[in-house]
Amino acid sequence: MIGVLLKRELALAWGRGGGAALAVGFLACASVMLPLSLGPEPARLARVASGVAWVVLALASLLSLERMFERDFEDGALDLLCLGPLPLEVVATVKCLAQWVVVGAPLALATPIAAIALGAKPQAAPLLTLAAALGGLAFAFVGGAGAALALASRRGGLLIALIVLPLLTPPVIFGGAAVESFQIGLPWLAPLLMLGAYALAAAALTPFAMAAACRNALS
Amino acid sequence: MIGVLLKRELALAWGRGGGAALAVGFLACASVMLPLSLGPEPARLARVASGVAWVVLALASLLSLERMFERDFEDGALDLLCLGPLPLEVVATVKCLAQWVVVGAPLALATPIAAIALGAKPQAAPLLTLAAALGGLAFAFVGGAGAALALASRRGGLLIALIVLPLLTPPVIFGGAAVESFQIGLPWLAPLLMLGAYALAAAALTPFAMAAACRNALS
Amino acid sequence: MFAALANPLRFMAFSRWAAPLLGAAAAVAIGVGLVFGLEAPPDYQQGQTVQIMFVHVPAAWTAMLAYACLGAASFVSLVFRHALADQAAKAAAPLGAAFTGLALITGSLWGRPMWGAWWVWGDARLVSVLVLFLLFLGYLALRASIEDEAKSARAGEILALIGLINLPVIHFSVEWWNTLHQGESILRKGGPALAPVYLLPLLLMGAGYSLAFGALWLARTRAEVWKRRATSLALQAALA
Amino acid sequence: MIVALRIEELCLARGERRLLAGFSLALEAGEAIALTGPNGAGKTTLLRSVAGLIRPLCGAIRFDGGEGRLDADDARRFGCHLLGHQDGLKSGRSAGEELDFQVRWTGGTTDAAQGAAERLGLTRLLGLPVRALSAGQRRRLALARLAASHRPLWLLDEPLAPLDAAHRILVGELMSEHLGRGGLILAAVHDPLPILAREVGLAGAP
Amino acid sequence: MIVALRIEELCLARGERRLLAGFSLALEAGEAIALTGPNGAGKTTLLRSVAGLIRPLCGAIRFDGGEGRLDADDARRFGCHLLGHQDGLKSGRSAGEELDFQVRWTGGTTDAAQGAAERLGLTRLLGLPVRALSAGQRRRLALARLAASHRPLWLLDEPLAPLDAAHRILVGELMSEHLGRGGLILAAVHDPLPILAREVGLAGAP
Ligand code: HEM
Ligand SMILES: Nc1ncnc2c1ncn2[C@@H]1O[C@H](COP(=O)(O)OP(=O)(O)OP(=O)(O)O)[C@@H](O)[C@H]1O
Ligand SMILES: Nc1ncnc2c1ncn2[C@@H]1O[C@H](COP(=O)(O)OP(=O)(O)OP(=O)(O)O)[C@@H](O)[C@H]1O
Ligand SMILES: [Mg+2]
Ligand SMILES: [Mg+2]
Repeated sequence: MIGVLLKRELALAWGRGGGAALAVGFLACASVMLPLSLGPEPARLARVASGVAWVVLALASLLSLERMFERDFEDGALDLLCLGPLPLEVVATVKCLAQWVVVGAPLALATPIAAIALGAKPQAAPLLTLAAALGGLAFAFVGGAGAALALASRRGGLLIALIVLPLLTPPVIFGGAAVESFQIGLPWLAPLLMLGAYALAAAALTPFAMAAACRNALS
Repeated sequence: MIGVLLKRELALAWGRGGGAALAVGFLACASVMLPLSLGPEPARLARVASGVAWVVLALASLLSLERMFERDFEDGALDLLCLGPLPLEVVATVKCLAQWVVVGAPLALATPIAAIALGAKPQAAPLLTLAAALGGLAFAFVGGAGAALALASRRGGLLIALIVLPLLTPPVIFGGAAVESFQIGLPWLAPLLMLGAYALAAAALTPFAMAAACRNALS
Repeated sequence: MFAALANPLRFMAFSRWAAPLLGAAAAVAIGVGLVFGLEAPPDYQQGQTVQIMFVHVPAAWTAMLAYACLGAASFVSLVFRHALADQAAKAAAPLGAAFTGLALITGSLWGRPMWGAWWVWGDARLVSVLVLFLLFLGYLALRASIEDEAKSARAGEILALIGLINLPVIHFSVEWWNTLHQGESILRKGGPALAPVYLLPLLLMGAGYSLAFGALWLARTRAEVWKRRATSLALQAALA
Repeated sequence: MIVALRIEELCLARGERRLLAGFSLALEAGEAIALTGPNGAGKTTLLRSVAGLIRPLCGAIRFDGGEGRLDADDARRFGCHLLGHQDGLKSGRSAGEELDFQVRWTGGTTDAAQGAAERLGLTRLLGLPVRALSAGQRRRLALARLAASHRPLWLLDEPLAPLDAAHRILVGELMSEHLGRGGLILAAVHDPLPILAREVGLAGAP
Repeated sequence: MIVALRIEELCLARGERRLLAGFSLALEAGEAIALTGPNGAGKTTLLRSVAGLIRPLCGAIRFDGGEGRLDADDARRFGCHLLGHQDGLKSGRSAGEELDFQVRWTGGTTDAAQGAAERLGLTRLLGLPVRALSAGQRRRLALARLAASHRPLWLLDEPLAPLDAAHRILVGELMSEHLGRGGLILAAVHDPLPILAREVGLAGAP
């Protein structure tokens, strides 16, 4: 049954924000734009590279999040999801996972490429990918919670941003710290573990918030 | 009559992307995240500041663009707009202007603040505002054209990104060049004029594309 | 005590005298704390600016206290569906935002002489306090943007509980990351590492701020109760 | 002002599917036509092509005014109301805001909007977000635009479906008044209209 | 399996408005109820509260199985179909994809979905995007889910409005079969149902 749902959610996530291609195009574009507006000094670029990747990851997640629940809410599909065999908590989890697979994972793969193209150390690539993947997971779940909370209100986008942005900051801190520490040779495991813990906590807890928020919006 | 339409479009643009507060919050957040993931060295930040502001401007515009026509298309309001006294070209122009007033203008005002907070030279503020305002105008119109073209397809976001991102690059180049030149004391008027010319050309030409694309999607 | 106060009538009776009482206690504690604080000798490192501490640190503590109260009230409201708890949560948020703003402002006023910068991006504690501020704002915005009172309450509860994660992050940020910000010097293992001349006014101010928060919280909750009574009376009148 | 609608030898297609071929129809001032036909016959498509939203494959759609043929574009933009399956109401905005916009956009005044809302029993609902309205209330909100801003040609797509009996009668009255003023009504329906109407059937898929 | 639905002393409110107070109703296997009432009376709200989407202010909604009371949550998640004003079909996806998902999600199989599509005359349309379907075709697509995945309690909100005469009869047959299998139907309607149904009226606003 989860498979049925996952298939649908993947298709929707793909159509929704334009999916992987949009996010990766976004990243590519930002990587092009940055040197354009910064001037092409390699030393400067290299330091900026991974940081920018993080910002793009966060923004690209936000980009498609707003509509994660809203469409289903407005066209009545959320009613149907409530009346299915799986509890709404599972539905919300599947939605977030689909979002992550479609947007987060390709972005995680593209991040090191962009960073290296901008001049980051190639050795950092695996760490960058891992951090971006974990960060994307946290973004998808936290963002989903924001999207679900905003359902009941009239102002989607604004609220989601305001609600979600503060909660997205910790993963950015952890992830940035891990990559930065690695590049300057400091211990990087601790911040990476914190990032993982945050992502897991988000994945474990926010589904309840999402389900409650959806029920609240429907009632 | 334009007033009636503008009032509605402003309200919708405001609700849609969350409007000014979202964009500014976005910028604020990106300004927070960037140093977080870059490390706080002021020298590095200062150089990056205005470049980042540009990227954020472009992304924030994209964020709310996708739904500029889509909502009206799906709920039948586009039919009504077609049957009003103003030609669809004017309607499209008003939509883009509303988008710019709600997202672009506040962002243009906030950009110099963010850039200075990150360490750009305060003297650059007026230029930054002007460049951001012009850039925002270009983004709104070009983005609107992308959104209208994507209406007829199933994959909105992807198409918009593919269509719009390349067209957004010139304003970023011109704007970045103007600000950068100013900061290092080179002549900055030429790139600024180029930026202005691009924005005006976009405002003059894209409404026809948008109207045609909307009619095409409806028929 | 909470069970007793859950009854709105009893709460109104209690808060009628408790709010002014707490307010008076707060005024005394803050007044005395200020006198001691202004007389405290300049620090050998920080000079006269050390006195900012007496406004900054209690403000930061109270901001966290306010969020904890918001979280607790939201939890009670979520689990027991008690209207009063929701009114208390709604009342706590703007106060929390104000104290957080105060902590941010006084902190950056202090940062200018101490670190040579108003604000240091990348300092985990500073940023996490900013995040706390944004959370308060987000809560207020969410509540304001949902007209249906019951839905607004429920959404607020969920958000407030999610945001609780931030509290430990703020508190432990100085341990987890090497930051510019002062490490734990009072609530740490092995007792406070602060000379009594500084400790006494600091604690007095801390008590004063917390009492002031308590007084304002009660008053605002009372106002919220009145407001809802008024709207439901107006509704009954309209229906009749 | 439109006094007659003439459709001549119209062919319509959607995707690869032919819907109408050589279809002709004439509608005069004060007359109502009820378009009937099975699902998918092309009623909606026909109405939308009269409104200029869908381009016919062949044939002509003409609007005649008092002094001869009207420019089709003008006739549509100033003389035509389309009420489709979807009503173009934004679910997040308040009913009052939406009604006011729709009426003023189609040439009416705020006062007329108020009057129509009163007539259709919507006054107490104008403060609610459109999302909170019941299906029938929402349809009435969409109909209020027709009553408030006077345009001669009404193109209606199943206008009465979600309305209760009392409001069907009321809308019937509105329609009669409109016809009495020299209006024209072309309505796609599955149930009979509450007014005297000439029935035109579309054959549907072969 | 649900064999009876009992609503006891139900009170419902939306926003600040009371819709129902002390409403009771019993529906047994094989029986259909047609809920009627003016627009805004609360028919949709009642159906949604039976489906568990809206929490009643007071009163109880009980589902009885063969061996006594059922857990309400389970009864809803495994025994209940809701077809609302909105059908939950994504306009951008193809009709076939949507039907398959809706049927499998509610416990049916792909084969059953195909069968239902055939029965409702949708087979040739399954490749089209939902957006391209006519209103009646779209409603049939939504109804196909009910025919394909067997759940005893059908909660229908104006199920027949956009259908043509032939399909109303067809859906009437589907309903009779469902009742014959021991199903229950609770339908909000403005026009009579094509099957034998007990009518229950909601009063509407005072
Ligand atoms: C905008 C900038 C600042 C912010 C947001 C900020 C925030 C905070 C917070 C939240 C606390 C309470 C932490 C806890 O108890 O868990 C705190 C405590 C403290 N802050 Fe700041 N602070 C800022 C700037 C400064 C500056 C510039 C100094 C002085 C160098 C300073 C000195 C202290 C001290 C001494 C404590 C008490 C630490 C303890 O005993 O636990 N702060 N600050
Ligand atoms: N892109 C497309 N490709 C193929 N067929 C299409 C496309 N778009 C629409 N159609 C078909 O064209 C017909 C359109 O019918 P239309 O909506 O006009 O029907 P209708 O008479 O209004 O029916 P109803 O009574 O159900 O509202 C339908 O059969 C539909 O399947
Ligand atoms: N948030 C809200 N605030 C106030 N009233 C509301 C709110 N939401 C819904 N309502 C009202 O509650 C009633 C809901 O009616 P419901 O949709 O159940 O009607 P219905 O009987 O299905 O009507 P219809 O026949 O038009 O479909 C409507 O009168 C509506 O205006
Ligand atoms: Mg139709
Ligand atoms: Mg209804």
